Amino acid sequence: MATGPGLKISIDEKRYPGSAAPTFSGFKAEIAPGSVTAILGPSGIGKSTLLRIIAGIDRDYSGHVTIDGQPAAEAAPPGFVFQDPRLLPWLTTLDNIRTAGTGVSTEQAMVALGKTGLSGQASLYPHQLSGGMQRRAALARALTLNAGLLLLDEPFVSLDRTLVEEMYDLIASVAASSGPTMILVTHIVEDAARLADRVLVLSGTPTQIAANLAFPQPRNQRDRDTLDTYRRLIEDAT
Amino acid sequence: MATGPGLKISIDEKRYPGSAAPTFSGFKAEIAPGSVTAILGPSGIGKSTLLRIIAGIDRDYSGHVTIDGQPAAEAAPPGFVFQDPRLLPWLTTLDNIRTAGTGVSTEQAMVALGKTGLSGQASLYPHQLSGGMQRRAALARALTLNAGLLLLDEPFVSLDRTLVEEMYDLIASVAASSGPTMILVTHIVEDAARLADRVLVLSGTPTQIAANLAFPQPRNQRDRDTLDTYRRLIEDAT
Amino acid sequence: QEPLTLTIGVQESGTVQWEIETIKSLGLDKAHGLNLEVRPLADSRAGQIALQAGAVDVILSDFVWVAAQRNDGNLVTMVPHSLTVGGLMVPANSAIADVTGLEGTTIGVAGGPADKSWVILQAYFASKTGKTLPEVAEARFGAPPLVNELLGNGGVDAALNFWQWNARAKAAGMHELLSVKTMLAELGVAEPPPLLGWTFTEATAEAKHDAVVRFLDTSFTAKEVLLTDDTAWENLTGLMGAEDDAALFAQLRDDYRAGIVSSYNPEDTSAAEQTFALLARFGGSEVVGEGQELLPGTFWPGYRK
Amino acid sequence: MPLLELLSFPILLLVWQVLAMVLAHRLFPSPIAVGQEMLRLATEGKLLADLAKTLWRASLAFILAMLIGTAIGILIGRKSWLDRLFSSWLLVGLNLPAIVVAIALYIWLGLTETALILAVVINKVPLVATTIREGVRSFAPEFDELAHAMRWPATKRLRLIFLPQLMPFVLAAARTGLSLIWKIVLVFEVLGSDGGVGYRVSLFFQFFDITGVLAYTSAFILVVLAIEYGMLRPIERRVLQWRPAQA
Amino acid sequence: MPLLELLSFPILLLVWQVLAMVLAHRLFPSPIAVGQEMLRLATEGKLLADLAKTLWRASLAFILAMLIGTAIGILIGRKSWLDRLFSSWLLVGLNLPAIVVAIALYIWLGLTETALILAVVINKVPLVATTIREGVRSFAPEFDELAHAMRWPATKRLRLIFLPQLMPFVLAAARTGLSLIWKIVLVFEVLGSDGGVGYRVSLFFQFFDITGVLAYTSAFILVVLAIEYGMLRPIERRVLQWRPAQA
Ligand SMILES: Nc1ncnc2c1ncn2[C@@H]1O[C@H](COP(=O)(O)OP(=O)(O)OP(=O)(O)O)[C@@H](O)[C@H]1O
Ligand SMILES: Nc1ncnc2c1ncn2[C@@H]1O[C@H](COP(=O)(O)OP(=O)(O)OP(=O)(O)O)[C@@H](O)[C@H]1O
Ligand SMILES: [Mg+2]
Ligand SMILES: [Mg+2]
Repeated sequence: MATGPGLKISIDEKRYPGSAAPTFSGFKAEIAPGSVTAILGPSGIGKSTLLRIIAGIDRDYSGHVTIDGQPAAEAAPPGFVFQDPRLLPWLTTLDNIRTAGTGVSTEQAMVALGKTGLSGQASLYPHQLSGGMQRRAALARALTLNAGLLLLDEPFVSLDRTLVEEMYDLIASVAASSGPTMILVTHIVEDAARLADRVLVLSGTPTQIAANLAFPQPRNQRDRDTLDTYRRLIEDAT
Repeated sequence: MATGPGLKISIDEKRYPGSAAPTFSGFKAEIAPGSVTAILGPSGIGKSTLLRIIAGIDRDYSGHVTIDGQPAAEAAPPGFVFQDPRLLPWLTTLDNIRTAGTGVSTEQAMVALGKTGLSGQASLYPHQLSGGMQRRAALARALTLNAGLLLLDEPFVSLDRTLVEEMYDLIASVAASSGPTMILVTHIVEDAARLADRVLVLSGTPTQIAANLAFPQPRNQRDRDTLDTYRRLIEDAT
Repeated sequence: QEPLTLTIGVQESGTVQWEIETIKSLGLDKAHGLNLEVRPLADSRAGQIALQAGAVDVILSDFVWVAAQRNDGNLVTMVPHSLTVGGLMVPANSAIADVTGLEGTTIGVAGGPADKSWVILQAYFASKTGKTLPEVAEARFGAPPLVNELLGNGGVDAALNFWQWNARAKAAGMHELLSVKTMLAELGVAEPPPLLGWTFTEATAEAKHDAVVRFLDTSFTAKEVLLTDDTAWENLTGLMGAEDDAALFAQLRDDYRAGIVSSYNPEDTSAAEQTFALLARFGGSEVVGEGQELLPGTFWPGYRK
Repeated sequence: MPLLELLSFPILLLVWQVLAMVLAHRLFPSPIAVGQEMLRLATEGKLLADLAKTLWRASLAFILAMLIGTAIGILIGRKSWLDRLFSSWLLVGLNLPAIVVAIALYIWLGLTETALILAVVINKVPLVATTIREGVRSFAPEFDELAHAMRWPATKRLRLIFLPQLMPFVLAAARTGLSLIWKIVLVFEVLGSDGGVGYRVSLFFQFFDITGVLAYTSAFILVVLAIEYGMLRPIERRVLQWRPAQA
Repeated sequence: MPLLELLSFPILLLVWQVLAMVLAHRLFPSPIAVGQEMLRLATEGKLLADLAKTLWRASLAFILAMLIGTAIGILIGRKSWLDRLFSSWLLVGLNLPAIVVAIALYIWLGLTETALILAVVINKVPLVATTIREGVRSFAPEFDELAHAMRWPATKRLRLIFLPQLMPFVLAAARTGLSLIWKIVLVFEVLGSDGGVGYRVSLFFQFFDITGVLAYTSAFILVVLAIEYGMLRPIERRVLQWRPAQA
């Protein structure tokens, strides 16, 4: 069983052009190989920005972000669920999944669609999907590659409770089978309590880590008491 | 205090071109004037479709949907929060709010932005906003018009807990002051428990109303017990 | 005598300007009781359009065009203006000694495959060798200056061009192997045909009869002056583009004089008829239009000189 | 309803016929006269040969110009320093009269087929490049981010996100391009060539034979219509089928 | 870095000068020679008057063609039955040789300014309409839904969602349009006018005075560059400032 990479994040300054204050300044964090880290924090604090920096998309900052020692932009492609579904409108759902990497077979893609409950939607175009379906397709695409690093920006939004439970199981099984490093941005305490073995709470200007909680894994999903404790810990921290 | 319109929904058949089964067939519902109705149901069941039909956008169905007796497409424009933020990328946040109606003054727009915590973002373009900010801007736009009918498709997604609380208060105060008819599509039980005086749960193919719960209003937000009861009722129904 | 007004459309860059300038500088139009208005035109197509559009009364055109228009029901008519024709040019040290030497060479032709000189050259070549020229030589068609340019830089071995361009080529050291006039003569057309003429509609000829006649008188007077009076040429050097080139000036003047029409008899059209027949036989409808012979009325019977 | 599509052209002919009958002018022939002339020129004349020549020239020039222009347009649209450095060149290219290019090439390369086609290509490339550049500039940045995150190589980017977004611009460039190229070919064939539609049209024009001009023009337009409905539209339907249907 | 923008044109002149010196051909004048000729023609010749005439014609035709073409393009792009009915007409319009239109109008309206400008407009409208139609077809349907929900009147739709989405197509049509119109004006000025750049250029051409041709051409290109950098780019920057900056 391969284990995902470890991350060292050190952002001296990240400032968007035209904005008065930097979004990050002297921000440091480390993420252990194969861990599941949940990031919480108020809207607009910089969570999505952080994911874009880690993915190597945003390089307009000073500092060093390394993935297993390699600069972020040169590391292997992560599986990325953006905050919006971001499917290519001119490809069917199936073909969108297949863009995840070179040589993704139809079978592989269909398996990913099946896991997210979209087997019946394979040949539909994105605009023919409901909002929740689009998000699941984006999740399926990110999981298809078996990437060592998974960046998930609010992946369970627009899903009903039954589906969210299924997705929790899916993510847990991915974590258990190939052990990728996962970073999960979310506003839902439950997401963090159920999946994360570490929770980072961001706040302040410039953004800092206000809380850094470690939850021992593996946990028993049926163990309501532990989950409730976790939940309460997170709620207190935010 | 004006009160919002009453709705009579009767969809004989709504079928998307190319899809085998109709999304709605023989679907009927009534919505009382000035009520707050929450609609829950699995992803892909037809919630957004229903809102589009009520808004008069989707007219490709057979049946009658009337708003205070008028056909939906001819009724006054509703305030609509789409499932995606749907801001016009070429307008600043402020100008986006001002598109809500004719003669929306800068002051009015700034008030709406203030209520959603976006005063500092008035002159930014949508692509410069974080995901949660975009959604709040969409909410501000929908509220600006003081429309009699408010259609909200998962309006509180991507917001942190503090903001969600503020938005609950905002919606409650809107409901209390001008009494619009509100239809709130959501997957979050809490949203429904806190805001709705009626909860419709959709399920099945073709889509039917599986549960129709009435919750007496006004409720005391501090009254945790009642809210817990409501929550449990909804969870049981879904 | 109350002056009559007539508008003519002439190419601003054409050699016809030499005559116009002479008329204006000597006041010949006023002397003939004519108020001659000149509308400058960019090229020959512009002239044809201007005539059709009624913007001018008279233009300069070749007799084949007039014949074809008449054949097409457009009743235009003409009075000869110029007999000048082009010729076949070769570089000074060319190996081509006579027309048979054209075999295997590349010939630049001004105009295009339907150019009248080209058709005549083919007829001539056929009469001398019995062969079809385009089959044994390669023809390249282009605008006149382009053809001269290619002759100068070796792009073609020989060039068939209009007379004023040939004059320039001669001044630049080329030499005329054979003129179209000679070719016609050897093909049996003894007199040179009046290729260019003042052209107007029959309607104009009727409505403005006197003005047209006065204009033709004016024109013939000017031609007389240009033919006999060297001093009249002195202020034309600029128009001729030969300000500081005495050789070119003399060449242009002499070639122009050789083509001046000094008399006109509408009944004597045999040269034109023979040429037309020749063109029709060797060139077909592409060259002469649908008619197979020169229709009567092509030359205006309302004037003689 | 393909009925409207089928009716479209006949209605145009009808309008033309009625106009011709009302005006009854020698220089405004009716479509029937033009049709007869076309038939005559096709059987007795050189219409088919001329058409073949011009089509060959136009299509070759079209393909070359589209490929080169699209490449330049994408480069300039993506790299703003290239744009800053070369967009004034593009403007010069756009506004250089065809005749200048034609003369230069005819003199250097002689009156050859290559010179003609090259001249057309040089004339057309700036137009394609300008259109494509505007298309590239309007690209949605979020797909770029996606491609970036997935580390797609350039060819995959081109295929999966550039070309689909460029499609409307390519279609606009192609539709207007074919017609412009044919018009430029006409001009150049007049300047220096020994056949082709442009050459023949200029001959007809010498005699004001508008019927002949229109016969040739109509023949070419028929070819364009065939290309449009037989090739362009089917391709377009396939390529754009993802788009939500419009009313 | 506006440095690149400032350098762009001088570099082009330099390349031209070097080429002219290397080739040293009478028909390939250097930019210095062309500049001197331009100055001479401007002071002693009729360059300024000709330029003014042509510019007036081109700009009027440009504005009319853009307005009419955009309107037609939007109509045809929005209503698919109009498209089905008229797109073959548009194709015919696209492929009708300029000369046919010119002759028809000159003969009916006389050699007037109106005829010339109208002929140019008729020639150009199908091009604009075709480009705009592709733009309209690529509209994002979600903004339509928004407009629908808000019950925006047609003018507000046009202003808030159609025009911003059309912008890249309008820019493409404007940039290519100005150059095409000037080229068509050139042709028409040759056929039926007594002045203007086209008229003069054809005279220069008859004497193979390439320096003169280039002097006139360059003068016009300078005007276009002035329009581009003095008007189009600033407008563009303002209109497109919402777009995320590209590398
Ligand atoms: N344009 C379309 N063409 C075909 N099918 C469509 C189209 N739009 C929606 N559908 C289908 O209609 C169904 C209902 O979609 P809708 O968006 O109303 O679902 P929803 O209840 O809002 O789901 P979610 O909670 O995921 O947003 C889905 O199965 C979807 O695939
Ligand atoms: N392109 C941009 N230009 C200027 N400012 C930007 C840009 N993108 C983001 N920002 C600003 O950076 C800050 C952080 O944005 P980011 O999207 O990272 O927030 P977030 O934590 O993901 O918020 P949310 O939970 O709402 O998605 C915000 O204040 C936003 O306004
Ligand atoms: Mg975010
Ligand atoms: Mg939905």
